[in-house]
Amino acid sequence: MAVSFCGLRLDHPIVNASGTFDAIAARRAFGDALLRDFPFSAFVSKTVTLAPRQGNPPPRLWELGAGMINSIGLPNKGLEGYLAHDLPELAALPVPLIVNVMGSSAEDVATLVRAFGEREEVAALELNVSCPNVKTGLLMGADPGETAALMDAVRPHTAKPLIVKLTPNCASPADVAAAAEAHGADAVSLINTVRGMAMDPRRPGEPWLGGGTGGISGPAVRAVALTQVREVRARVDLPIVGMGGVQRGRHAKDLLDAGADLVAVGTESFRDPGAGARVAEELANCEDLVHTQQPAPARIAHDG
Amino acid sequence: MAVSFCGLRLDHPIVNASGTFDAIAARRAFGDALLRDFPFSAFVSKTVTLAPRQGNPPPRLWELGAGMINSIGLPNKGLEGYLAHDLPELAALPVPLIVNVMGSSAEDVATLVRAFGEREEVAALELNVSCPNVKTGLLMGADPGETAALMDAVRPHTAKPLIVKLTPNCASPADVAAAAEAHGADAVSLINTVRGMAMDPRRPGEPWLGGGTGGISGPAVRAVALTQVREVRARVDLPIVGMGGVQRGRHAKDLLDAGADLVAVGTESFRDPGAGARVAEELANCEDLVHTQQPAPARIAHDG
Amino acid sequence: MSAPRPDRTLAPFGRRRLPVVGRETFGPYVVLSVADADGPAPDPGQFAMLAAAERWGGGADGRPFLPRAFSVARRHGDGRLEFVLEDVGPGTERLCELEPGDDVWLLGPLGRGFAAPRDGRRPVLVGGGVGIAPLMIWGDALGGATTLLGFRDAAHAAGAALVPGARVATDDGSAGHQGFVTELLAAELGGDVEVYACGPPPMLEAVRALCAEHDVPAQLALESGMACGFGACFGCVVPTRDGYVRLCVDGPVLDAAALAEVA
Amino acid sequence: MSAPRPDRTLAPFGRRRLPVVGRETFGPYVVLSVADADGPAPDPGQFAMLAAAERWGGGADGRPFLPRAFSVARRHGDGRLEFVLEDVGPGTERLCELEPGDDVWLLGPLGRGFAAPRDGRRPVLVGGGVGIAPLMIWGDALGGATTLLGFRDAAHAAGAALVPGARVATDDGSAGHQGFVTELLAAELGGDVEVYACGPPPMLEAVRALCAEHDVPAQLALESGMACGFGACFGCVVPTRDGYVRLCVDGPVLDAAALAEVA
Ligand SMILES: Cc1cc2nc3c(=O)[nH]c(=O)nc-3n(C[C@H](O)[C@H](O)[C@H](O)COP(=O)(O)OP(=O)(O)OC[C@H]3O[C@@H](n4cnc5c(N)ncnc54)[C@H](O)[C@@H]3O)c2cc1C
Ligand SMILES: Cc1cc2nc3c(=O)[nH]c(=O)nc-3n(C[C@H](O)[C@H](O)[C@H](O)COP(=O)(O)OP(=O)(O)OC[C@H]3O[C@@H](n4cnc5c(N)ncnc54)[C@H](O)[C@@H]3O)c2cc1C
Ligand SMILES: Cc1cc2nc3c(=O)[nH]c(=O)nc-3n(C[C@H](O)[C@H](O)[C@H](O)COP(=O)(O)O)c2cc1C
Ligand SMILES: Cc1cc2nc3c(=O)[nH]c(=O)nc-3n(C[C@H](O)[C@H](O)[C@H](O)COP(=O)(O)O)c2cc1C
Ligand code: FES
Ligand code: FES
Repeated sequence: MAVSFCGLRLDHPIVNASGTFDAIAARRAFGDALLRDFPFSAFVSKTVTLAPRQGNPPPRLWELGAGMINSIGLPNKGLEGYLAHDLPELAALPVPLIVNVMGSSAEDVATLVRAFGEREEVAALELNVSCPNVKTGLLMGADPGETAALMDAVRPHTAKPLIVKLTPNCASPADVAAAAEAHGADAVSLINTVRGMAMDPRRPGEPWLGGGTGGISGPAVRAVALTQVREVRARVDLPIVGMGGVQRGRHAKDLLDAGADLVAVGTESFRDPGAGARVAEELANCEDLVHTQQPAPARIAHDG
Repeated sequence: MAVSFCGLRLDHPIVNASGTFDAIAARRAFGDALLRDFPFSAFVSKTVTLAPRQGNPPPRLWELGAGMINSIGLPNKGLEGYLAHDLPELAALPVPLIVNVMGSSAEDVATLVRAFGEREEVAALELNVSCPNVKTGLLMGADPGETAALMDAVRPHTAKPLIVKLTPNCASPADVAAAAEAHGADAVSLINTVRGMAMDPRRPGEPWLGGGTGGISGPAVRAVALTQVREVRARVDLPIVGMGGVQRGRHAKDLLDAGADLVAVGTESFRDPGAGARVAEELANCEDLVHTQQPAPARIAHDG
Repeated sequence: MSAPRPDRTLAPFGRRRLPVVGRETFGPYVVLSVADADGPAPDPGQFAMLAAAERWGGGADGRPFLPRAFSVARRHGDGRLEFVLEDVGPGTERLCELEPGDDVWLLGPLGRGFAAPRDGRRPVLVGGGVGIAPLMIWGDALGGATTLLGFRDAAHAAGAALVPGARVATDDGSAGHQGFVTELLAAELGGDVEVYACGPPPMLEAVRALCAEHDVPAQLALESGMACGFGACFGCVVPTRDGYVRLCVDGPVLDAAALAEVA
Repeated sequence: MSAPRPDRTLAPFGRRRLPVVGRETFGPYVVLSVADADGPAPDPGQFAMLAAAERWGGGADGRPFLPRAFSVARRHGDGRLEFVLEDVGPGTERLCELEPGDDVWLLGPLGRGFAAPRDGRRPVLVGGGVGIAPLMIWGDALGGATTLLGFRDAAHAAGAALVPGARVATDDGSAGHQGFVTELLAAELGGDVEVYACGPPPMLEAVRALCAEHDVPAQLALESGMACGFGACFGCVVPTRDGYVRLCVDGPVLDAAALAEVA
């Protein structure tokens, strides 16, 4: 099931969702077995920012019946730390590297894009636009105009593929995707996490998460992902990386049917570190692609 | 646990969510027992439009592990049919009646508001603004300006309480709530369903729902509701009707703690028609208000 | 709200938790018995919404979440209700594994059941697969009736034991008549009969078309996806000549004449 | 990516489905045995992520969804792993009801375990409640060590049977010393000792403060909410003097000196 995406040739259509797999930490836990059985056809880094970030105070996780809420807060070593420590290690991965970057101004993002764009270890860049523009106060990825301005500012700085990662927390991700396309994006990816929160069961009225609010991921957002991917596909011709709640081959199949070209597995890797490879295999073998146990003809159908 | 809401005195803080309980149909199924044990402290009607609507073609329902997606399409008898047939029957309910209305232009909504505002059977009106403005093409409830204009158009037509029902499918429901408040709303209610869809397991690439996309409700959206209620509370002083995935007293408690004044039970009534009364009771008795089975002190805490 | 004249047996308001008191299998079908001594006697053709009291959820994709609709198949004098289940997905799978000692949540009886045959017509009951369920209680009420049952194969035809004396057709001829149950029905349509049918949509459509052709009245027990069962969600609509109707309150039994087609 | 020198026993990549082969209770604690003949021998202090292979989900609010972290409490020569569980929520509730014949998904061993005592110091093991688990395998590896265990009451102190010879304190005095286990520890801090502790945060904080006061080195096995267990989610951080560290890869055992406080 080899696929081509923005000029990259990938062994199968399943990559990881940014921030849900740390290949360097996984190497510490699993050793070289990780490289032998690497579950994804490309590796997407966690979001890198210009300056280092500590991330949000704990607790950072809240479990839902069908997923989780996180308020990790994008901890990372910052551009310099990443270039010095992480990039050399990630260059040893058996798959192309896509670096995800974020900044609170177009200039910051441009700096990141230029710096990573120059590195041959980097195959493509993903722009996390779920961030308020410090100048306008608007969430960059929630507003087509902001996204257009961002693309105009960063596009000149690299010839490498630029993937705009859309936020689901807006009225029309398709409008934002269209703006990204018109202003030079090579692909879009969606969905990022859906804004949500939980109350602390022991401190009435206080949020559980150290960051207050967080982002919902996992099966609870699958139906949101599906509809947004379909809406975006109806508006743009760009390749789409679809994600949100993928646990099985048939969930990936649904996103591909809805218009995605690649599918990213995020939260499911927490439950099963090999989920990427398993989903790719289920997809390739058309295993588990039917929802119900019995074929249609012999039963009383449900469609009135 | 009697509460006062927009001048109405209610026996407890639990009402139904619009479109999730049909008191007239329930009367056919349960007879007078329904009136004796009416589960809600006020009854909110399904959305009424100016002209009658058939609703969307089936299938209209898709089940999720933690909720459902519906594309019902707002079937209703239209203003005249409602006034003639439904209103007299609903007047017999033992609780105040709140009529939910929607229109595709400010004039339509104004007509509905005026007509219902004149009826003494009607205690308050809820405006479903999850509808595109046919003139501007914008979703009324996703845009603060649209909502302000709508309020300006309808506010003069009634002195009865106007509750604006916000949509979660926008970048900032709090901005919309602030606009509603500034332009004369008496309360806001949220959340409406979250846009989502499912693929037909038997027809690859085709949506399952007759309406294509639908709205997600139930536990899957509870964390979304909680965060939006909190964000809206931080911005407006209006009373808030909070809803989204409430199944137990502690879910209602969380919404109240987040800033809601009333809580609506929607999808849970499908599983348990008496859910409204049960939630009110759990809330009053502080039953089930703690998430975990054991008290904090004696265990290894989780908060590292 | 003036008290309407009830056109059905009313359900107590609220779901009730009831013990499972029996489980028997007939080929692929499970007959689940639930003790409901204080509940009303359902009209034949009425249904109930069922959910397991424990572990409802957590199956494939986390489902089931909503309760499921099942025709009441029989009621014993002690209030015991029988349901005939076929495992076709996460909800029926869970219900099919219940044993005496487990509990269910039950809401019902719901909907409008079968009406007596018009003008003293002779009732003919036609069932397909698990559609046998409402015909059992209806046959009981009628004191017996000609019953024609269609099944996929002999394994499924084990379900025919639930209606002693029924005539059977199987798609593959491995039991009874080889062919569709409508072929057995065609031979019955000579005199003044009224047909009562429940089964998969293609079978119901064949029954409808056949009866229309022979000018024979028919009452069809339909299915559709239901969230609530009591008219709350507007999810269960089926198209009729008069537009959409909610099957849970206006059905599940509809007069064939009201339908242009069973889709 | 140059091969780092492993500072831990590596986990096979991927979770493995393993049979439950034993279940014993000690008061409120359940000792679950899992057969892992092909798995590596964990370092004392390492943990595994566990989930029931069936019915993981569908409990309160539909949880559990994620796997849960548990210290490896013992490993037998045949690869059998023992875990000591306390039912505190939907995940542990489900795991506590598993019986031989059921399967679990296991990922591990994970994290960094205990380091040998510095400069030939005498190890003193201090546990609170279910924090006994990692001390069992560490005590085994040390060939026995002074072990002090604190429990809420005599019912919980039944867990002390897991470490023969351990001295016990209970909050209510219903078994052993009445009071905190740190009171027993204080009496041990005279000579050249190194303390190894696992238990609830207030206990660990008391141990940390006491050891700091007496200038005694201590290694603390901490807990935090974990989604993945292998460094993927950045959810399990705890604050150290050097900022946040991920407990699943940089712990769960941390040197007390690295911590300003156990919160
Ligand atoms: C009035 C009435 C009476 C009935 N009587 C009986 C009876 O006596 N005995 C009996 O066995 N059955 C009866 N049924 C049918 C029974 O209700 C269904 O078989 C049952 O609801 C299926 O649930 P499930 O979870 O097992 O299967 P589901 O997985 O829910 O699947 C059944 C069908 O639903 C569709 N589907 C698949 N996934 C989804 C989803 N996520 N959301 C929505 N739809 C989906 C597909 O078409 C699938 O084939 C009756 C139905 C009605 C309406
Ligand atoms: C390295 C390590 C080793 C461990 N070793 C052991 C061991 O050997 N034996 C043992 O019994 N335990 C051990 N634990 C603790 C064990 O992992 C937890 O008790 C377990 O995860 C609880 O899961 P639960 O579903 O039963 O309870 P949960 O309901 O998940 O609750 C536990 C705590 O989590 C919080 N909480 C409540 N609801 C939520 C929610 N929705 N999302 C997130 N947090 C919530 C509350 O603080 C609650 O008290 C260890 C933990 C770690 C990190
Ligand atoms: C713990 C966690 C951390 C995440 N970190 C990032 C991140 O750093 N950058 C980013 O663009 N998205 C991040 N995401 C979002 C995911 O990449 C993905 O968009 C989302 O989780 C939906 O996919 P899923 O349901 O498969 O997890 C994170 C998600 C989770 C759960
Ligand atoms: C089947 C169904 C029909 C609904 N119809 C309406 C409607 O007519 N008008 C409206 O404002 N909201 C409607 N809603 C939205 C609910 O009122 C509510 O906002 C939403 O379902 C969230 O609450 P819940 O999770 O408790 O169901 C409907 C929801 C469902 C599930
Ligand atoms: S099932 Fe809800 S209206 Fe019929
Ligand atoms: S538990 Fe995920 S990083 Fe530690």
